[in-house]
Amino acid sequence: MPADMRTYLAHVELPNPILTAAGCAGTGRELAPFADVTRLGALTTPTITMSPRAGRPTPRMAETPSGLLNAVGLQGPGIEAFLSRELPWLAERGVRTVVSIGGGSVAEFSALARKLTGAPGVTALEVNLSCPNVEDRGRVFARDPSAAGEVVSAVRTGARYDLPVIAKLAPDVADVVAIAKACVDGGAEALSMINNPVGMAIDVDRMRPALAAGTGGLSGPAIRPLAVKAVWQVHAALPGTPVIGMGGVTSGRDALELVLAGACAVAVGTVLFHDPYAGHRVLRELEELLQERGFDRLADAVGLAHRPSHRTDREESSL
Amino acid sequence: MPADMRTYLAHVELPNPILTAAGCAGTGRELAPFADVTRLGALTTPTITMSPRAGRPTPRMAETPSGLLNAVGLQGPGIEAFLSRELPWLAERGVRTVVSIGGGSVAEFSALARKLTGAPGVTALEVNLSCPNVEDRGRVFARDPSAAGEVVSAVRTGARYDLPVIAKLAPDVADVVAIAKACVDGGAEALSMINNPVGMAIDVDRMRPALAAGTGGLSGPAIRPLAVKAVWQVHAALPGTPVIGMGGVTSGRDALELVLAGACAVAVGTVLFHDPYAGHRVLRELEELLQERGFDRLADAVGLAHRPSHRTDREESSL
Amino acid sequence: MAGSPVQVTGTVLTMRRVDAYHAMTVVAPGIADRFRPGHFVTVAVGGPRTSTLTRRAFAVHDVKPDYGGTVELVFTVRGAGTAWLADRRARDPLDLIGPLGRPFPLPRDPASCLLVGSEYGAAGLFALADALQQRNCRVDFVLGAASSDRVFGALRARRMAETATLTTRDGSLGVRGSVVDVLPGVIADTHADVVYAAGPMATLGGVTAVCADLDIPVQVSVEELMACGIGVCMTCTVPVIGDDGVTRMTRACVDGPVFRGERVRFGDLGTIPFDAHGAPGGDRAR
Amino acid sequence: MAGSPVQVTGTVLTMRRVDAYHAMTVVAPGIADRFRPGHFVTVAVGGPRTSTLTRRAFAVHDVKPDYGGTVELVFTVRGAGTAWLADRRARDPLDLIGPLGRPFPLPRDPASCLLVGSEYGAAGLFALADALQQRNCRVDFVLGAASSDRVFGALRARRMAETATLTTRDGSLGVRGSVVDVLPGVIADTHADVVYAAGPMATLGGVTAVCADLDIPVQVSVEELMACGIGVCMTCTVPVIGDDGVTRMTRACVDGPVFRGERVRFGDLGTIPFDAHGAPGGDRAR
Ligand SMILES: Cc1cc2nc3c(=O)[nH]c(=O)nc-3n(C[C@H](O)[C@H](O)[C@H](O)COP(=O)(O)OP(=O)(O)OC[C@H]3O[C@@H](n4cnc5c(N)ncnc54)[C@H](O)[C@@H]3O)c2cc1C
Ligand SMILES: Cc1cc2nc3c(=O)[nH]c(=O)nc-3n(C[C@H](O)[C@H](O)[C@H](O)COP(=O)(O)OP(=O)(O)OC[C@H]3O[C@@H](n4cnc5c(N)ncnc54)[C@H](O)[C@@H]3O)c2cc1C
Ligand SMILES: Cc1cc2nc3c(=O)[nH]c(=O)nc-3n(C[C@H](O)[C@H](O)[C@H](O)COP(=O)(O)O)c2cc1C
Ligand SMILES: Cc1cc2nc3c(=O)[nH]c(=O)nc-3n(C[C@H](O)[C@H](O)[C@H](O)COP(=O)(O)O)c2cc1C
Ligand code: FES
Ligand code: FES
Repeated sequence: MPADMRTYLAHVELPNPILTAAGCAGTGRELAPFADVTRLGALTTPTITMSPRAGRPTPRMAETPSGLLNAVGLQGPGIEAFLSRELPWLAERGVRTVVSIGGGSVAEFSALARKLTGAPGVTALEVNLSCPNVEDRGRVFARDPSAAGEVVSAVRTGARYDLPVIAKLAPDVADVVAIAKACVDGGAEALSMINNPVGMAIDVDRMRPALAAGTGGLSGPAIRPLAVKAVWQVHAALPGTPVIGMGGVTSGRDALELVLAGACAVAVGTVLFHDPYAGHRVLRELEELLQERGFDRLADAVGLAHRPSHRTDREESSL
Repeated sequence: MPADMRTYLAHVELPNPILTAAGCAGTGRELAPFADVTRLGALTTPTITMSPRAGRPTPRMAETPSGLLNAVGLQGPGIEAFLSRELPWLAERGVRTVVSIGGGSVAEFSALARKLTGAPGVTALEVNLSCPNVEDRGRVFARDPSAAGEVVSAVRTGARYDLPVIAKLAPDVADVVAIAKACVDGGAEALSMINNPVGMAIDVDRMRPALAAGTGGLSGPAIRPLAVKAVWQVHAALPGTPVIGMGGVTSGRDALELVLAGACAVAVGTVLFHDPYAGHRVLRELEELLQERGFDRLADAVGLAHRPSHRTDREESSL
Repeated sequence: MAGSPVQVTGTVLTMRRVDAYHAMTVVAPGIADRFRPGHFVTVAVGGPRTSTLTRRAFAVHDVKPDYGGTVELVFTVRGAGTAWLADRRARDPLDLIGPLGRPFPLPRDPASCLLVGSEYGAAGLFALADALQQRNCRVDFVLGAASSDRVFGALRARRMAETATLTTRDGSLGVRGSVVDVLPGVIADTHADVVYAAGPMATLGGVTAVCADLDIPVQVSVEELMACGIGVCMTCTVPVIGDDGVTRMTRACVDGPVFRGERVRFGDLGTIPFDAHGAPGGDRAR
Repeated sequence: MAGSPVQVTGTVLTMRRVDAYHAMTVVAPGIADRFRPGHFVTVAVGGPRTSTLTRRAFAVHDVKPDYGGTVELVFTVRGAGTAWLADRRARDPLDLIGPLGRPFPLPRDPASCLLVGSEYGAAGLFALADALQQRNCRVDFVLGAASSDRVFGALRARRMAETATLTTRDGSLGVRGSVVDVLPGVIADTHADVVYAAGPMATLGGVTAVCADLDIPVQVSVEELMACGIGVCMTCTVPVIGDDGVTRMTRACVDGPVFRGERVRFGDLGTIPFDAHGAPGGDRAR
């Protein structure tokens, strides 16, 4: 019997745990020719900002071993155009939509939350904490527990009570658990991780940074071990908080890795650039793996790798 | 004409900039059947501790995309056995040797520095700051500027004045430049980066962490973008401090990437597991690349990617 | 469904060397059906467990109805992905997505069309030439490259077009110089009504400047690094002036690669023009 | 130079299926020359730009003098690396390092030797059997696996040895059960003076226990995950009791893979025994 794949982000039920990651599925329209986006657990939008943003100059991408560096710089139309032109397309089709929001100050985050409250078709808000805080010399919110907590609490206050708030964490911090706790204390009902760690590549022919912006965000399978570690540590510290795991997922096995580490939902990002159908494929593969392992429900696999280990394990496996 | 490959770690001249990374070249003896270790810029030892250490239980390794997780746990014979059995073999052959040291407290680091002072054949000391501080609930020194600075200054004080002290930094910190500065203030004459960021993999068949230790250090090409970024940022902030770059170097092009970002020496680590001759190959390839680009001296390429950029660059390259 | 892209596992039919280029024909029915001149495809490279994640984009040189539909790509080896592609052999599977992008718009009425291709940019112009000739347009070619072995399709161009002017930077074939240098003369000689151009960005900028001077419409097929090719990643943007006069960072993969030349701000490539929609001002998230 | 490893680019000579196994013969002169029974090799997998970085270790099944020296490996497909290896074809290049590790010690005087191989562990025992027979030793085999298609080398064992006892866990061939179950009987029947064993760790532990009971020396070829195979990475350690009675975390790749069975602390695998040299005490760096 196939496993029950339903999962919950706070009180919101999703029919399955596979989401798209912010900034990797466009506005939904672009994926539609390849895959039925309504069948995803949810689609996450690119991070939406108050004003339109032109983003960073090109080159915006560089390929690295099993990874991709990007410096798009949150190019986007701004909240008004999002509400008038992009969200309605998703809402009309019934695409469950997590709206990612980003701002340069606590006030801006809170304003975005208010604007999105009540907008039809919004399943949850995801707070992109990897935004530079203009009031703190551009230090990103995700690197500072108190700034992160403050932003989350402003969003929580600004958004309607029944709209779940998800805080999205970056891995390049000294202690991801401290940030996670600050976000939960600030009112986050769920956490998503990981955003891209900052990386860089040099073009050895031009002898210049490969990206116009210099540094960029690293994504893809290269960072999966960082994602598994972050999910593991946060689930260990906050077992009751739903975690959306992401970072280098390309297959059902990769998704299961994050689930066993503690994620109750898994987002696909960079893999969509290679295989626009990846969300559905990963879902099917994950279902099969759970069934093979005798699970009745996805929920039973969440965090299972944390169970106490027995010495005999090792010997069984080598038989 | 081939470029002059000499480089300096503080006042110590190395004939070429290619080192082996700590823990990746054994005691030197193991590589000897494959490659002449005396021809390396220098060989770095595994991190040496006061007492013998049995390390972590197995499994100690897991392969990840373009990466390797390891949890060896600094297995080693301890300083006395190192001085009596391992260092002499290197010293007799004239292998330039950077001795990596690790301890659980400032006092231990300082004692190691004293023991190594005057030992024949030691070219420099590398302070492995990715060691848990037993006096601070196991928080690693590398994550805390003041702890890092304190350790470095204890080593600097313990070691003879003419023995360069290199501080080895980890990338999974919120601000690597702050740590770098604290180390230089503490007396480090050079910096090496990056040590392994912490990562994790789950064995989806056993449904357990792949490593017995749970988490491990991630190495290999997957982390190169993190290494380039760290070298770039530290060189920008501390242009006068020699940096040994490492993290995923497999070829001369990779080495050149780190050199252009600001490294005056480059260490090969994980690639040695795949190709024990890699140090010499990378050196030859780097020499060729520098020559092709018309460099007379390696030193002229160090940090060159930082030069101010001109708009015309882009157009030339696309012609 | 013309234009709507599909993902298919094609099969390599033939691999040929053509001077400095590799020409690869792939059986890929769904793509051939939907193709219009100017479309491109993306190819997954490296095989299972490769470390090269991103697809590579190639103009479609030709489609044929054989075996249900084949597409031909022409490429030079540049880095890891094209090196892998060059190693493919007949019968190897190849994962393709296409057809992608906005194709070349065709003139409604017969016109004199000058097709300007630099380096591998030439590859994408032959299917366009066929379509134009079917509409009774006059077709002329200017093809150029650094050296003679990199001038693609000279023979075919000579055979099919009214005139074909060749240029090489080293003078090893045709006129020494670039396609831009000969352009004013060729436009005059051929009485071109419209110019179509493909090639490196600097060349396209030059072609556009000449056309603007002479007040001739020009369609250019631009190139920018692409991570997805399907419009979801926003890495391939180019500053393009919209119908409303506003410059926007516009995706080359879905809103292009073909643009009206004078709409592309060639002088501002690699920057965010200060007057672009959403250019840095108040708000600066990462 | 016997024993000193070399890195060579070999050439695949043949690929065969043998039941559940792939047998691959590679021309690799420098390795074949230096080989002694019990040695292993490591193989680079995945080709250029692969994401699979680490070499894979395989026992050498056989060496032959053909073409200057060939080595034969026998393997099952487990993950990415072995899947790639199974796809190799004649004439493909293959990067090998070997011979590696400490080979099986041979008895000085003729003795009755029982060779116990479980699963692919059997592959490494045939070269040993040859060497033993050349020294006028009696050779007997016990070969076992989960099912009949995974019992490797049964025919050859029957042909060359005095006796060959087969076991399968599912009873599809020979005795139902494991090699350990039949061991006491076979030892008695063959009057074995010494046992050599290769296979999964749990099997080796069982074999060692039987031999200890019967006070027969046993040499086991152990297996632990290896990142380098040449002694530099310290990932392949096993708790082994030294000549001085002290347990050390000992590298399987250079100090093994062959150890005297009673020296390996099978019951403590996957732990650091509390009494091991350097076991956690005061000092706990990462
Ligand atoms: C619309 C379009 C059509 C193209 N048509 C052709 C063609 O017909 N023939 C041909 O030879 N080349 C063509 N190119 C360029 C071709 O995509 C690159 O040469 C190729 O991607 C290089 O891949 P690589 O693995 O050799 O290089 P790498 O340097 O390994 O590539 C690294 C990454 O950068 C991207 N990249 C590198 N160069 C380019 C580039 N010039 N344009 C876009 N992405 C790039 C790759 O896709 C990859 O993601 C076209 C590009 C575009 C955008
Ligand atoms: C001394 C020695 C001799 C061996 N001889 C044989 C043989 O003759 N035939 C055979 O089929 N197998 C043999 N093995 C096991 C073989 O090395 C593994 O099956 C193989 O490495 C699995 O690779 P993979 O890519 O299929 O699996 P993956 O799971 O992709 O491997 C991932 C990583 O784990 C390592 N690894 C996984 N399993 C093992 C293992 N059992 N032992 C060591 N490393 C492992 C790999 O080297 C790689 O680094 C031997 C192992 C050792 C240590
Ligand atoms: C091109 C690109 C754009 C992205 N844009 C955003 C974004 O707008 N907001 C955000 O929170 N994360 C963004 N991300 C991060 C992803 O959502 C995701 O967290 C990360 O890439 C890790 O997942 P992956 O390895 O599967 O891509 C972006 C990633 C990429 C590659
Ligand atoms: C198996 C292994 C053991 C290591 N041991 C040490 C060590 O003892 N001390 C240390 O400072 N770094 C150690 N490192 C980190 C490396 O020295 C190096 O910083 C890191 O692996 C990045 O380089 P690479 O990607 O080229 O391996 C070890 C790395 C590996 C893979
Ligand atoms: S390449 Fe991704 S949006 Fe154009
Ligand atoms: S595998 Fe590296 S030391 Fe044994």
